[in-house]
Amino acid sequence: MDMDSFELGDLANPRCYTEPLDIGGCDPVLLRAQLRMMLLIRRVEEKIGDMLAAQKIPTPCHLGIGQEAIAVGVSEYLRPTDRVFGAHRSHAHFLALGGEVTALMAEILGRDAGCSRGMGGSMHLWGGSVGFFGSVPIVAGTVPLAVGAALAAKKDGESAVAVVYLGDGAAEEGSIHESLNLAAVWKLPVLFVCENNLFSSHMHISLRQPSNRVARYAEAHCIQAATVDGNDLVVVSRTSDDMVAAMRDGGGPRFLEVVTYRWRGHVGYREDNDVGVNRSTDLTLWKRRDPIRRLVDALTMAGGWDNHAFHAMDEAVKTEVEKAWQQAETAPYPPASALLDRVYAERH
Amino acid sequence: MDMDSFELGDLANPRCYTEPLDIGGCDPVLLRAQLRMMLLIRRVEEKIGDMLAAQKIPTPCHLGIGQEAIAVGVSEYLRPTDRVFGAHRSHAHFLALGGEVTALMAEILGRDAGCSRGMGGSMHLWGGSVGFFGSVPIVAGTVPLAVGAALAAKKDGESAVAVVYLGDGAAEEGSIHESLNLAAVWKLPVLFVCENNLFSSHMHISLRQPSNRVARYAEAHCIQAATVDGNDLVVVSRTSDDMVAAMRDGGGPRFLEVVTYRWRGHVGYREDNDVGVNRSTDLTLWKRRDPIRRLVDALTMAGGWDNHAFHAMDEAVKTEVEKAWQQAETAPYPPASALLDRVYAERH
Amino acid sequence: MQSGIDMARVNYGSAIREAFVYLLDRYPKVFVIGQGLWAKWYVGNSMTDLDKFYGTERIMDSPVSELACTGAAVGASLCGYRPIVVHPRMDFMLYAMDAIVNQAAKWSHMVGGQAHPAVTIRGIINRGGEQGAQHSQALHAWFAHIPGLRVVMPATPQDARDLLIASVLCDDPVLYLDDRWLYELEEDLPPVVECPLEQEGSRVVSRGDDVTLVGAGYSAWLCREAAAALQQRSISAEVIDLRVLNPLDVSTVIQSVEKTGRLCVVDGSWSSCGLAGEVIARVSETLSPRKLLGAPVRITLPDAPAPTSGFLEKLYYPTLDTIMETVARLVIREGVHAKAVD
Amino acid sequence: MQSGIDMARVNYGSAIREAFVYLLDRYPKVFVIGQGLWAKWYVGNSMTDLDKFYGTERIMDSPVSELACTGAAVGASLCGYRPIVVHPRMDFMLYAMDAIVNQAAKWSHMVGGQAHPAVTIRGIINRGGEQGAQHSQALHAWFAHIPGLRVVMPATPQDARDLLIASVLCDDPVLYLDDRWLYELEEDLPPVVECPLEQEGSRVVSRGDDVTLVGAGYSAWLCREAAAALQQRSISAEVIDLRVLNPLDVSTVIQSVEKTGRLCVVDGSWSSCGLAGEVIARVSETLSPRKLLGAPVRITLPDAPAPTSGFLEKLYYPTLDTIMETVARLVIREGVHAKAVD
Ligand SMILES: Cc1ncc(C[n+]2csc(CCOP(=O)(O)OP(=O)(O)O)c2C)c(N)n1
Ligand SMILES: Cc1ncc(C[n+]2csc(CCOP(=O)(O)OP(=O)(O)O)c2C)c(N)n1
Ligand SMILES: [Mg+2]
Ligand SMILES: [Mg+2]
Repeated sequence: MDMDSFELGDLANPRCYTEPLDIGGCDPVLLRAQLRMMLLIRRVEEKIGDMLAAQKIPTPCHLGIGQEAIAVGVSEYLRPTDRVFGAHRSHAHFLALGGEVTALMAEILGRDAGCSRGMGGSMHLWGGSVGFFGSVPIVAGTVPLAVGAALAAKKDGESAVAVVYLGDGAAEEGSIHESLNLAAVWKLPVLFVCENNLFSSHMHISLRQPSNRVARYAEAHCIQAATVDGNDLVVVSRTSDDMVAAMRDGGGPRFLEVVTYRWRGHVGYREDNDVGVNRSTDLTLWKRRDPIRRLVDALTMAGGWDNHAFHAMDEAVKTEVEKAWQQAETAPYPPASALLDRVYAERH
Repeated sequence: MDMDSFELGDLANPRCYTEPLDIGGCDPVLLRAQLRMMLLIRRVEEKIGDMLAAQKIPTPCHLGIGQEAIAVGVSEYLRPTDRVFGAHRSHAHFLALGGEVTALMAEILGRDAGCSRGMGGSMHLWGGSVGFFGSVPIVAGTVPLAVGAALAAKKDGESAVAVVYLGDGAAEEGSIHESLNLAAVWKLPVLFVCENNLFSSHMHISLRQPSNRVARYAEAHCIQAATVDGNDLVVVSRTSDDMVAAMRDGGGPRFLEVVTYRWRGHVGYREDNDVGVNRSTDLTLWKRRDPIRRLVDALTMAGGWDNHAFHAMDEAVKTEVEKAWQQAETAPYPPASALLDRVYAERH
Repeated sequence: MQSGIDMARVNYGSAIREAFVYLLDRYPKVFVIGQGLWAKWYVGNSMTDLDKFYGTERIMDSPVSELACTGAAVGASLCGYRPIVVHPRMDFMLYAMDAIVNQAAKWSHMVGGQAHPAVTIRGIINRGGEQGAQHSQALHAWFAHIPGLRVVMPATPQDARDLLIASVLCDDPVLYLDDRWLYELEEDLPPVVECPLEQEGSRVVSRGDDVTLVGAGYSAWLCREAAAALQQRSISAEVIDLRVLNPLDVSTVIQSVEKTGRLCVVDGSWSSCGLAGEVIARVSETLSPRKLLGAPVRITLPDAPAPTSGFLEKLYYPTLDTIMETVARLVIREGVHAKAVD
Repeated sequence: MQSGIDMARVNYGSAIREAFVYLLDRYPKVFVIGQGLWAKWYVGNSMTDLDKFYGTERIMDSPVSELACTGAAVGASLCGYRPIVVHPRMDFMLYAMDAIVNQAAKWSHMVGGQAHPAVTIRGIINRGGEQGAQHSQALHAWFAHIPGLRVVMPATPQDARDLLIASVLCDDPVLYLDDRWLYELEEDLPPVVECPLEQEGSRVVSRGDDVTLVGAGYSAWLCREAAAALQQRSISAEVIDLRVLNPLDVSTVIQSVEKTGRLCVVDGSWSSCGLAGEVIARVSETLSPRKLLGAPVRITLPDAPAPTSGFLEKLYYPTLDTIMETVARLVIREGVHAKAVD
């Protein structure tokens, strides 16, 4: 057995992959739109972090700051008819598909205007119109559901695909393996996006698995897999484009492992919310592998882009975020009847 | 990814591996003892089959006729302090460790003298004194338990090992993968013996998994694995000897995939109890890969052994089996109080 | 029977099959997934040759992966399909609890009523025959405990057919729990008339005055048989078949006990936090104690896993005799002709 | 308090920790496995720094694999160890049901009483705080339904400590279910005296004549608080803490209701096939209806998954007010000083 391919190597080394992205051949208009989306996600999550710190948000929030390139890259080639599932850390997954910032904020505040009508909070997001089929906090809970959505897509015969985001920790749940097998044996159009941020809450992957490259599981299930730098928007976009295209053509499932790092603690706004393994040195280094900064640097080097343009974009984004927050904050709670009326379909 | 190593190739081809075993370097006394054990298992299961046909046994029985070399080979190097777990098809696992024929027969008949005191029948065997920790019919149910037994063994620090038999079908349960990961990351002395008989009840492995070599899963979990002819007693013995020795030395878990074929249907005495895939041609061929016949041929070729010796052995075995059956048949049922007295430990 | 209605004699097992045929013929979004669907022996006669008629794409036999298969059905249901997951024994469903209880049961509520997993999960109760503790469970009470799930338990061939159809056409996740011990039961069935599951509930299946006998599934059948036999002893039992266990409707039971003053609930599973206790609790909390001529009684399994030995199995499962003796004692204890006071 | 006995004030969370310390100090075969054991926030203050004192080999934090970890603990228990599996939320245990219900609960019975999985499975009830439907469940009724399991639910710091010790020293599989809402509750604890779990059962925790209030875990605490408050309204409530839910002992409840004639059961989980109904059923089937001054009442969750929005959470969980109003209605409806007839 070739154990080398089981290790991430440099991909897990925060000293590597810190240079500006290679954007050769990319459409600059698209890149800027993607940059704006990454920035929006970051500012939204920073705002949520601030509001958590200010104790304005009671619901538990899992921030993905530092991981923005993944959702943005993966979503680029998805259509509203595709079926995307998330998990506990899914703000980015929702937003990158075009989910509304206000609906997210309102949801986090438990308001009726929330994307899940205030019934779910940060850990339960829904966005039917943009193809976001739902995120829930039971680890790996949505993975078999995504396989079923892919089965439905295959039955529909209209080249839609299913996508599910899962973590390196989720890969330890048995249902992932059952799901990989079903997807493989039934050749289903499902893209497993494994956001390998090396941690499952406070536990580093080295304490949980015998090697750190999660895609080895997919390969054992004969699923074509790729492991790439999750902080490189261009690589993530291209790889998922290829994979999604192959899936639409009946090529069966794919597994995309994207190596990244989260800047905040497992839950909440703090950076130091992980114990057991000292993250702080690594975190400092990983911040240099910032997916946003690396794209900005590349754009700047390529010309037609400068600090000024960036700040203008950033200000616009921040304004949008503030406005959304204010709207959300004043939105009403769900009616008391929601408690019983939303349990079954018929009671509507 | 090297997909070749994902396929069984000739190991799954019943036209291959039909010649007499290579017994060079083996101890002939040991070989004859092993032959006797294989023969005992076969005759016991044939007897059970006959009694099923005669409707003398109501409990469901899963016969492993054709697969005898595996349990006999694996058990050779185990000690009573080791911890062995089985599943639904475990008569051989129990007997090969030295479990008493009468206790097995009585158990199958639901008698108090049974190895599980009549509470379990064929699918729930227990043999504490020989290190058989239990078999139960929930597919994969015992696999995590064996991991725990290995954890206990490691904590004991006395080089005992745990062994668990599982099927190719069981490998589709997520708990197997969770178990492999725990065994790998905690370096536990557990031997996973995967009896790959290519079927899970009526379903051929090609309908259930994208490739037919199950050991690929273990490799993905960084567990050293071997895939061998399960109908070759010598190869099974040697490989498990090596693996168990390494495990006793703290080498961590091992995965032994043994390719075989069962001669009877999934459950019951009939040969034709599998539908969906036509087995009959294959079955005729697989009978030529008979683990007993191949050893007998090898012994005969090596000299000091002949048809006469074989028949004498066989007669002795048959007499033993008949006697055991008769004893079992006249043994009493558990008392009515067993229903409630055996639920909790304290009521004894 | 009204003339003009086509009646056909079928047994419970083939009535289930008729429901599958009905659904698969008319609803292209229906498909079936589970273990043993291409085998002859897993699910009795309840699905014979469906794979031959509808193809293996709509009748999907599966790997041994209860959790992912159930979850996949939930996921497909969120995309407009109406999958039926088949678990040939309820015991196997213990692997699938996350998909059923954490996901399907809660999905609609969690997402604000904007999506509904219209999945049917068929769990077969398959006891006896010396199969032992891991192949004998009837866990309907668990599912009846969980809001968001609907649970049906047919006791007759007609219900076996019609409740399966209603389950699959319902927009909520439904546990459809049938019992192998009923598969030979025969009945003349009229043509199918679709009925919304939400409108189905418990039903009085035979009238009586002295005692109310309540059960679901096989236990409801036992109750009917017991009532017939009690007739000979001049005890007039009213029998109620619960049919739908979640949301549980006990209005018929309450009306009946108001009349009879006596309640005996039969359930082929365990007592503690089980279905029989729930019925007794609902009656007790609703009716004034003065309406009762005696303490209600339940007949359930002993507090033990299922044994294997046939000898012990006979002691383990409630029988007609158990019910008749219990009812006779209940009625005689308080005098047959006592009447409740207000 | 008797002099000479060393009392120490601890809260519920640290009382649990004391039990761990007690066990780990004295019993080398005890070890702990589960998620979050090396973190600071998963299990409140109930296990702080145990890994530092006893090492990571005895306090094993684990991969996210509930089923295999639970099964591994069952397996280790069959080899003479006394493992404690920790599930920081009961919701996660839905993945582990096979190991608990098919394996641990049935093992002794299946093998003829020749081996016993002496495993303790700690499930934490961790509700509220806008965590939503998948992070709020209290599934004790499920485990109380399964013969072969023991289920304890401590309501006080002393029970939190002593019942954990008793659970681990018991030879059977035990579900130890503690509640995060109790972690701050303080009590003066005497030194540990080991007591066999089989001898533990329900307990009258405060005496009264007008009504019997029954609960377990946090609900028992609510009942005690309610009784104290009802005192002010001249209603004298007897409070019973069930403590052990399986096997469930309701003798104290029955004696009490015989005296008070009125029963109110509080449970922080769902009603249908739940614990509160079970208590009502047992009382109803044991006592003559004439002993009751009114129909028994239960206070449970509404038939809905837990909502997230704090606004809805407030409506969702039973409170002191709910109990007081219900009890007042129950007592006043039938007149405080009515007495039961025989
Ligand atoms: C079934 C279950 N077990 C445990 C948890 C607690 N938990 C929440 S998130 C998490 C870590 C998951 O790690 P990973 O999948 O890598 O995602 P990440 O947090 O790194 O994004 C854990 C253990 C849970 N929510 N559900
Ligand atoms: C959880 C569970 N699912 C399904 C079954 C039904 N079942 C019993 S044995 C079996 C086949 C298992 O195949 P494999 O593991 O290859 O073992 P083999 O029968 O070939 O020895 C199945 C599906 C079961 N007993 N338990
Ligand atoms: Mg992670
Ligand atoms: Mg097999």
